Amino acid sequence: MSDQLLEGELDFPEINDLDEDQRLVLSIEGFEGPLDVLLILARAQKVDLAQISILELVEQYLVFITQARGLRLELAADYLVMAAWLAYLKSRLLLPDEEDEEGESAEEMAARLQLQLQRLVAMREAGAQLMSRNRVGRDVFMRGAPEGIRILRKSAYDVTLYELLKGYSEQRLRASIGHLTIQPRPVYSLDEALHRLSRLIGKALDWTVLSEFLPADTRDPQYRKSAVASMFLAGLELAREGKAEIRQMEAFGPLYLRRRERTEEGQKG
Amino acid sequence: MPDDTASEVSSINDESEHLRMVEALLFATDQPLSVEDIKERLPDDADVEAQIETIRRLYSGRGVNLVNAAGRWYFRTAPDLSFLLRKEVEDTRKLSRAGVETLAIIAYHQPVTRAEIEELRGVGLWRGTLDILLEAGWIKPMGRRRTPGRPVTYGTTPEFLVHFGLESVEDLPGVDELKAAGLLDSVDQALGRMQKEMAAAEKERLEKKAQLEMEIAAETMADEGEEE
Amino acid sequence: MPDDTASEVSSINDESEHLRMVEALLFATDQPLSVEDIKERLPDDADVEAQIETIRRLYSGRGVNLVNAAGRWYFRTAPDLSFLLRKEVEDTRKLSRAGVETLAIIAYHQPVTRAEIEELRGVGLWRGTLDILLEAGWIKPMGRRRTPGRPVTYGTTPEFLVHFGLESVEDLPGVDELKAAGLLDSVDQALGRMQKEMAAAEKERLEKKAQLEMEIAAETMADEGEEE
Repeated sequence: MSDQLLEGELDFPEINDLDEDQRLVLSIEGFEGPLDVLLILARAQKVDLAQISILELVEQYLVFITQARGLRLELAADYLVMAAWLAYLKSRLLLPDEEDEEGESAEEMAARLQLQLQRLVAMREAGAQLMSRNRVGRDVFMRGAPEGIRILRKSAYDVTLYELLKGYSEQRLRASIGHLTIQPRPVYSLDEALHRLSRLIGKALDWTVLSEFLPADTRDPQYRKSAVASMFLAGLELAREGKAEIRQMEAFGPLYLRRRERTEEGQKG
Repeated sequence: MPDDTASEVSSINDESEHLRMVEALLFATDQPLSVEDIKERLPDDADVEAQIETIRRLYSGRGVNLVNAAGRWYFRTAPDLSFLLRKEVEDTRKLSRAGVETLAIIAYHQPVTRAEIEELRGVGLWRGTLDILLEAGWIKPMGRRRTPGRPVTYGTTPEFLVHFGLESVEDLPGVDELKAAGLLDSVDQALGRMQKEMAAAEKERLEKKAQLEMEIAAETMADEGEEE
Repeated sequence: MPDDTASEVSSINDESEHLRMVEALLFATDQPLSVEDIKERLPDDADVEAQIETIRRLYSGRGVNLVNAAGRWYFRTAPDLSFLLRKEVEDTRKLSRAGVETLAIIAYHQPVTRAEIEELRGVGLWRGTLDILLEAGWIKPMGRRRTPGRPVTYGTTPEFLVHFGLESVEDLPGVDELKAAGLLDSVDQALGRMQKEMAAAEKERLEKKAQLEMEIAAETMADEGEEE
């Protein structure tokens, strides 16, 4: 049933002929959210919404989602949230009802979904009726050339509520941009770190923890962060140049550095 | 009153003069007028309500009709002539499906919050949707809901009524049926009602069952009595 | 023809239907129509000239008349009633952007002082802006702030609420709600607009400077001329 639906109503086979990019666009534009998909699926059952089989509907939706993902359609989070909720509802509907279950019963959950769908259908139909009324400026017309009397709005200025809200929004936005300032941060540069490390590593005889090489005054935590980062990069750089070795005993453990002997390297090479 | 003599009559008859004035005002205005708006312009002794009613009847079968929206009066062309006048101008503000649904929800459920609209549609509201309806002048903030966060509620404007040719939101198409069917209540309200009905039905079932058992017991006793 | 029966007549009589059409067309048009303009829209068998003449007579003693200018027809308020319209015709003007923004800030932040408005907007307030809003009747002085200099604070008036169709200023959507409604642009858009504005201001400044220099040059020349 769901296969037929996907092919019939949603024309997925045709979508398969399209480029991947175009498919993605279609997937989002075709539906107005998960309830919309459920309504299309419900219509395929060809019964009144009040008589619909919720279990069948749930299964159809889950199949739809699986197929959509199979086609690598980009699904918004709303659709997946609904899928998760429906999968839960399905399990509750299939399992025997436990008396002391907390929260809603499976029947209540199903009724909730049904009520939600009924409400959305009602509003869709109401919207369609509204839009098909004789509308001013399209079907019926006010006086084309009113001579104009201003007694409704005595104010000398013509401002709409929308303009007022828009004006406020715009100036709030400008203000938020105007107040953006970036504070200067204390930085220990990579050059400084390289210079210091190359000088010190010669004096250190054996494996030494990286923090030992940090500059003297690192009380400012921001500055310390920067110094650690630069010193680590300096260590990597020296290791790349073959001037140092790095060792770490465990993940997130302290880093040890020591000088690498050139002669050793030459012998190995 | 034959029209040919209207000008003669008007010059002697105050009422007819008042009628002309109301007619002129309603013809000239570019916005619907309230009875008060018209009264302000007319002599104190004028019965504005009666004149409006006369004009409404006078024009009821004509090419132009006098109609009411949100208590304000205005002339507009007769709806059955739309075939003659309809403008297929490119509707730059053609509403999307989401826009139509959102407008319907605001109209039928007002006052309604953004979160409630999203719940009814089962999907997040795209940012531009309310913006477009606000810009069209069809919706406006109505107040704040007394729930956490005090969210703003939205409702429709008099311009909305004029645009769709409605006297009031009570005249929205199908609103009575929707109300009667409980479709304008929230899902929670409807669920609560369903549970109450189910509980009542269950209670009735149990009572009937007890009644039946008592009857059976009585019959059995009677049978037993007969046997004795 | 008595008007009360117009609707009955129209349903059986083609001519009366044509009359309704011509009436609606003349009402809805925004410029005078020639007989040919109307003929184009009406069925071929319609006697447009006769209908126009009927309408002209029908409205001749009424509040609105059908008149002809340069061979084109249009409805116009009866000349003897034009005093009704003339009395309060007011040229509505658009409020400047600074005016709209200042009004919005007062509405959202009331009671608020002039200095606070300037701080919120990030630019100085032109003296006339508050005057215009005061004159429009939308704002009023509310009291004085208990700070040095005891500056006057401003707030909105009941007329403000009436004009914007609001029940209370509490109903105005907050910044988050405006953003959710799509009323706040992205920062990029706003930045782009700011840059444009700054460029325009810079251009204006340069033009003014050039103007000033020319004036000075002219004066200097004049002075020199005098000296000679």
